[in-house]
Amino acid sequence: MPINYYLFLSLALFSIGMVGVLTRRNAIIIFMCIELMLNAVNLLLVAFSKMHHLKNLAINPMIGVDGQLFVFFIMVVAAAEVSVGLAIIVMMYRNVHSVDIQFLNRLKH
Amino acid sequence: MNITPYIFWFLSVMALFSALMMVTSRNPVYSVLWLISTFFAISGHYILLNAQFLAAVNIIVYAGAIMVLFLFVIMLMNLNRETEPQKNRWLKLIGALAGGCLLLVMVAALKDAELRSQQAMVGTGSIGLIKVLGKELFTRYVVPFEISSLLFLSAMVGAAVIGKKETPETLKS
Amino acid sequence: MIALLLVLLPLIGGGLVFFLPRPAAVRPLSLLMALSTLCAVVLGLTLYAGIDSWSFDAEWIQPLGARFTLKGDVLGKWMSMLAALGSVLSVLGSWNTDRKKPQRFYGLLLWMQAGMTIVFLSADAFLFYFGWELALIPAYFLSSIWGGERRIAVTIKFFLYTFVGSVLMLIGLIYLHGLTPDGSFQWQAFRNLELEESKQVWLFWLFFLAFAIKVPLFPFHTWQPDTYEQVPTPVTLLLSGVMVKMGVVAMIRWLLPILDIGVFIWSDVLICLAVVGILYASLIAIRQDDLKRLIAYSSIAHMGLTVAALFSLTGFSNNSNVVLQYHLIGFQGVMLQLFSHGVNIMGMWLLADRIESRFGTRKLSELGGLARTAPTLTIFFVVIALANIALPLTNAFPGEFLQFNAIFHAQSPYRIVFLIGSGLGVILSAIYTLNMIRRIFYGETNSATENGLRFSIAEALALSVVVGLILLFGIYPQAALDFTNEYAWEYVKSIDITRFLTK
Amino acid sequence: MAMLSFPHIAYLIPLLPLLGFLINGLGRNHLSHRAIAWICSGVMALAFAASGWVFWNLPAGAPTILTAFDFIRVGVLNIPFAFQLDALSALFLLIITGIGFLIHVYSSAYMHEESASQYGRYFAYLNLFVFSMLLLVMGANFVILFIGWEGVGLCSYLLIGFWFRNPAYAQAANKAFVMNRVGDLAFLIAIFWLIARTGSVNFIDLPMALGTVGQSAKLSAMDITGITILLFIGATGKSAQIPLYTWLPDAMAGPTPVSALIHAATMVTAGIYMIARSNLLYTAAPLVLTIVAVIGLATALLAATIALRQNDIKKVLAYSTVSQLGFMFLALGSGAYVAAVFHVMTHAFFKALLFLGSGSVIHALGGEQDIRKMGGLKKSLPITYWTFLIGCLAIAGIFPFSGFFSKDAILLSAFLKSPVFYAIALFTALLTAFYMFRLFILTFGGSFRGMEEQRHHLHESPLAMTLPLMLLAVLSVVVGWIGIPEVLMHGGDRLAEFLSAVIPVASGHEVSHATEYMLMGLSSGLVLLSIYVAWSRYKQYRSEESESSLTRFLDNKWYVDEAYQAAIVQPLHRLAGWIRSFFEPRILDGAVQGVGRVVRYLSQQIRFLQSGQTGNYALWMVIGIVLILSIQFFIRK
Repeated sequence: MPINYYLFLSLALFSIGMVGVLTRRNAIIIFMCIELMLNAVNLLLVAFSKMHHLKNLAINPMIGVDGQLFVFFIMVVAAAEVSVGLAIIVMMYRNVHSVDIQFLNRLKH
Repeated sequence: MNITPYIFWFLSVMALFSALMMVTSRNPVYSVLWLISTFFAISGHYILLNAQFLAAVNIIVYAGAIMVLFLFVIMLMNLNRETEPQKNRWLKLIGALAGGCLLLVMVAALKDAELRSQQAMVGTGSIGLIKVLGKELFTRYVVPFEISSLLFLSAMVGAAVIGKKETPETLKS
Repeated sequence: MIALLLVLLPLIGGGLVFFLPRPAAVRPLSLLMALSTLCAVVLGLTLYAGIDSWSFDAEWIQPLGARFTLKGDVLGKWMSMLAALGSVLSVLGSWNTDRKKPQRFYGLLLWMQAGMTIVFLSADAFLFYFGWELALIPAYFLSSIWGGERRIAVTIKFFLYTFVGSVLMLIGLIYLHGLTPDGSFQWQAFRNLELEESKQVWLFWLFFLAFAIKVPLFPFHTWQPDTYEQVPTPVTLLLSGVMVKMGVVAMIRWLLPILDIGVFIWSDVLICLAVVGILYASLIAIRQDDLKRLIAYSSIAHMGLTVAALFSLTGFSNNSNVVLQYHLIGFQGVMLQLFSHGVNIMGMWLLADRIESRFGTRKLSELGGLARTAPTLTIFFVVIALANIALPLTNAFPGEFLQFNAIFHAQSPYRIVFLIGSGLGVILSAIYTLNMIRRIFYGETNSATENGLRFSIAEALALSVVVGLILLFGIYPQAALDFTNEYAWEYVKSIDITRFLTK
Repeated sequence: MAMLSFPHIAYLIPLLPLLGFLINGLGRNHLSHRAIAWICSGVMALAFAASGWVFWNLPAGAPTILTAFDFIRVGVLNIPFAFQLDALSALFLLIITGIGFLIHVYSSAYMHEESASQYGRYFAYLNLFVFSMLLLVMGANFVILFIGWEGVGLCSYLLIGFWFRNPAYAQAANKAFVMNRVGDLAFLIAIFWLIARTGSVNFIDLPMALGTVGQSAKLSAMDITGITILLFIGATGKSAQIPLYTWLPDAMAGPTPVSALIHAATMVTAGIYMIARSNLLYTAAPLVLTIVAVIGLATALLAATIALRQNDIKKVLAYSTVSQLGFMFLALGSGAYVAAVFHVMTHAFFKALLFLGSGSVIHALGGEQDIRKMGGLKKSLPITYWTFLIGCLAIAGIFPFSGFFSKDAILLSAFLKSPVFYAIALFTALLTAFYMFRLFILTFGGSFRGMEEQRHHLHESPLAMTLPLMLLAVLSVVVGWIGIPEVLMHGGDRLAEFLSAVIPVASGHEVSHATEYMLMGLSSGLVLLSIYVAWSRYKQYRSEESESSLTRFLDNKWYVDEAYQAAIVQPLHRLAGWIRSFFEPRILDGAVQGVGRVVRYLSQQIRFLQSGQTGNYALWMVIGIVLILSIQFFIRK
């Protein structure tokens, strides 16, 4: 497949995630949008890894592995992030009984 | 007649549609479900790209563990109603516009890029196989891999500490 | 070695005092440090007067090309003496004043002295800038912690104002640094640049603004009265006695020799500013009711005269000895007046401090009749105040006399106007000074001034030193003039821009 | 002892009063009245003796220069701290120390009611004044002269404000100092000018600067005119001439002996001394001489008219001093420097006498100064009465009192300059005689008009006061005999001869003896007539309530003070107030604060971006990314 397709698909997913972040007020949804964005990037990484693999197969049959491993690590980090992030959201909900980010304007002060 | 493009298009449409639905659903539970659907589509892409390991991990970790976690939290908070207060319409519009602009700019920037002619290897190639990746992971990437375990540990501890109920007694101590 | 000692003594002494555990020992220790600095200066002027003992050069920040170069020329010696003296007077004058956290107070005071000494002695622009800021930062803390009611606002104004100047100067320094062939900050390297006119014209302002704010020169002076009013008086004493001299010293060392054409081009404007400043500050002083503000404005006026004289020195001599001779006269006046004004204004602050702490007010309208109840104070005050307005046989007279000569010889078509303008300052200064004396000391006493005031031994000592210096340099100014003569002659020859004509 | 021989003994002359000043100033809280009086009068007596010694040993011809040390020596400029001893300075030394001594003695009684420390302060100031005055006349260059010049101004300030608890007195002291400073500024500029052209301020270099000693002149005509005008402005300040005369009447706030010493005999004549000292310059500037003469004459007339209507005994004398100083300037302006110096000398004696006499009267009346409340003091104060009469006769210019000779010399010089000047001067002299005798008759003649208790306390002053009066009275008579005009006695003008080394004898205009006799007779006759008019007008006291616009004009002293107030003081005051309360805080500081305020305003505005809403931040971030990418990809191509 042309790499362009993956590129535009990833961009589209990423932008949708971005729009979600910008338009929603529910912290959990925003969080999920971020996950979506991460996935968009992951997809692109894998696509590129395969692209490089194809291109440089003759020189180095192992090329492109790094890209996929990066995706793996991103997933690792994302998992850790989600666990902490959700904990924070839970705590916030306990304190203000809402997950509305409009209540999280402490940065102003 | 190669079936690959059809699968590609199908998966792409599914991913985009699910993503859109996720963003637009009022009910968080639906959002989670649509997101899971997106993840499945993306995993499909991975399989298409012969990245089997990642496809598996994506489904297990993301669609399985993480999204279930989300679901739990949402249900725990009883957020399954459509209670989310809505943002100011203008702000929404601006947000959507900004995101759209971003897409537009990036697409415009990349559409003439020279890698247009490049192809991604679809369906073949061994690098996405578990054997290859695992070998690589435990040789060259063994240190980051171990460090990631530490990350998980700290995330676990962090989540536990943050999630602990703060009572006046604990606050004092 | 002496030069390094002069920097290190207050620096280390300040550190010692700063972390002293017991407040009781603070004042003796800081006095000891200040006195030992003064002793070092005196030793440096007598036994170890050689250039070797006054020079110090060491590697400092190599990547930048900055070196720790101290070079005590006569100007440096002269002014570090003033700094050491100011420090001694400042400690003596506040000997009986109780302050919270005296360790910090006196420690910062000594650090300030260290910074000023670096400015006076440094021959490396980066070190100079370092000292310039080092002197400013303790002043910031001193005034923001121990100042009067409006200290925070005033300190911020003071700090930002002077800092803006410093930053401009830093830009200029870096620019010059970039032009030097070997990437050096050394004075000599800057001097050798001999920039073309088009660059000097604008570079001049970068430096000048920093110095003018410090002096301060009209119209960049508005930080000064507020600051002097709010800052604790021992600090004011150092600020106006020594720190404002930094501005003039910087002009003498870093402006006139390095950007000589720029100075010449702008000299009319500058003298005009200075003269307007004299009249302006004097007029305000006439209507001033606050003693400290009055002294602040008088300081602006007097420094204005010094700056006017200094900028009158620039120009073409066309290798005529006579012109250089008159430049020499004016420059000698500037040198003398730098010291004299420092001494006088320090005396004024000592007295103002005493009056404020004793009678609880600085308002002239709330004082009065002190001549009857506090005759000793009156005598000191009148002597110092009259010295401040340059009555003959006091130290300011020879200085101002020579300075007026310089203005008369300025290479400007408006020099007569300048002379008369600055001369009118002489009259106005008499008006405000006599008004001040009249309102504080004459007339009937009131409940506040009914009980007079006695000086402690430390204060009397400090004031006697001031009066002694006033009379010494008033009656025999030649002592100072001889000291600075050779340097002054070399200096006026070096700032003569006739050489550019022949290029 | 080398120190005690001529000329080194001259060092002692200023040093002795300085010593007295230091002893009294530092020890005023520890010394008794008697000790203070003895020390001060003692140093003055010694200084007088030393002056006498100098005077007798003075070599004829070239002046003796004593250089103590270099005061300022920079490059070409060399100002030594040097004294110049010649006929002029020696003469002034004698006058200053002599009269100074007498006034010190007089003061010891007059000020006796002050507490010891105030008494000590008074004498310390007085000694300091004498020291400064001696510096002034002994200085060998303009700078030393200026040092003394400012010094006497300072002492005058301190002594006028001696009774500082009275705010009006303190104000008068300020006024005196400030007006003097105006003159001083002009003086200073003249010195700078001189330095600029000749590089020297020494008096002995003046002939060289003028090019009279075989060299080309360093001073152009314009320089000379400028310098002399500036010097003259300086002199108008110190010597109370138009336009800077108004401080002198106010200066009467000081103790009466101070008025006698400073504001009559010595300090105010400094201007005349200075011009006489630089007579070479003035002779070279005829235009300026005319200005000097006109100003002098105008001042003399103006002050005399004001004196006609004054009722304060000291104020009358003060205006008379201004008027007499005007006469001296007239003489200077007419080129008759000797006559001016002569009048300085005679005036010093008779005006000191008059002031001390008025002090005696005031003392007797317990501080009363209004002549309308005096009268009939002849019986109770006989010595004062007779000595005052002598003083009045001397100032009126009756033969053979000293004033006759000096005033006659001035009138003659004015006649030579222009008959118009002569006429006005003569008229002024008549006014002088009139107001002096008005004063005299109102004070001593008729019957006592004061309060009853004052009448009981009327007493003649103690010997310490009357002795100086008598001595001065004698001197007021005889001192004129050193300058007897040629026409009355051949070789009688010994003063001119004595001063000839300093002041070249003017040649040229000579008037015939007949004219001279006629002028003398005319003035004497008219003066006598004027005294008679005064006597007949005031022998019976009537209150002078008859108000006419002219008298009101004179009563208000020509409204000069008011005019100055309105034209200079008030505008300056208002300008200063405007700057202080508007320009400085609003415009200048406003600009500074304005910068801060603009920054704060902008940050206030930008702060809205910082809403605390993470969503907004993200939005901004995206917008930023979009912008950066757009720039990166599309604009920077």
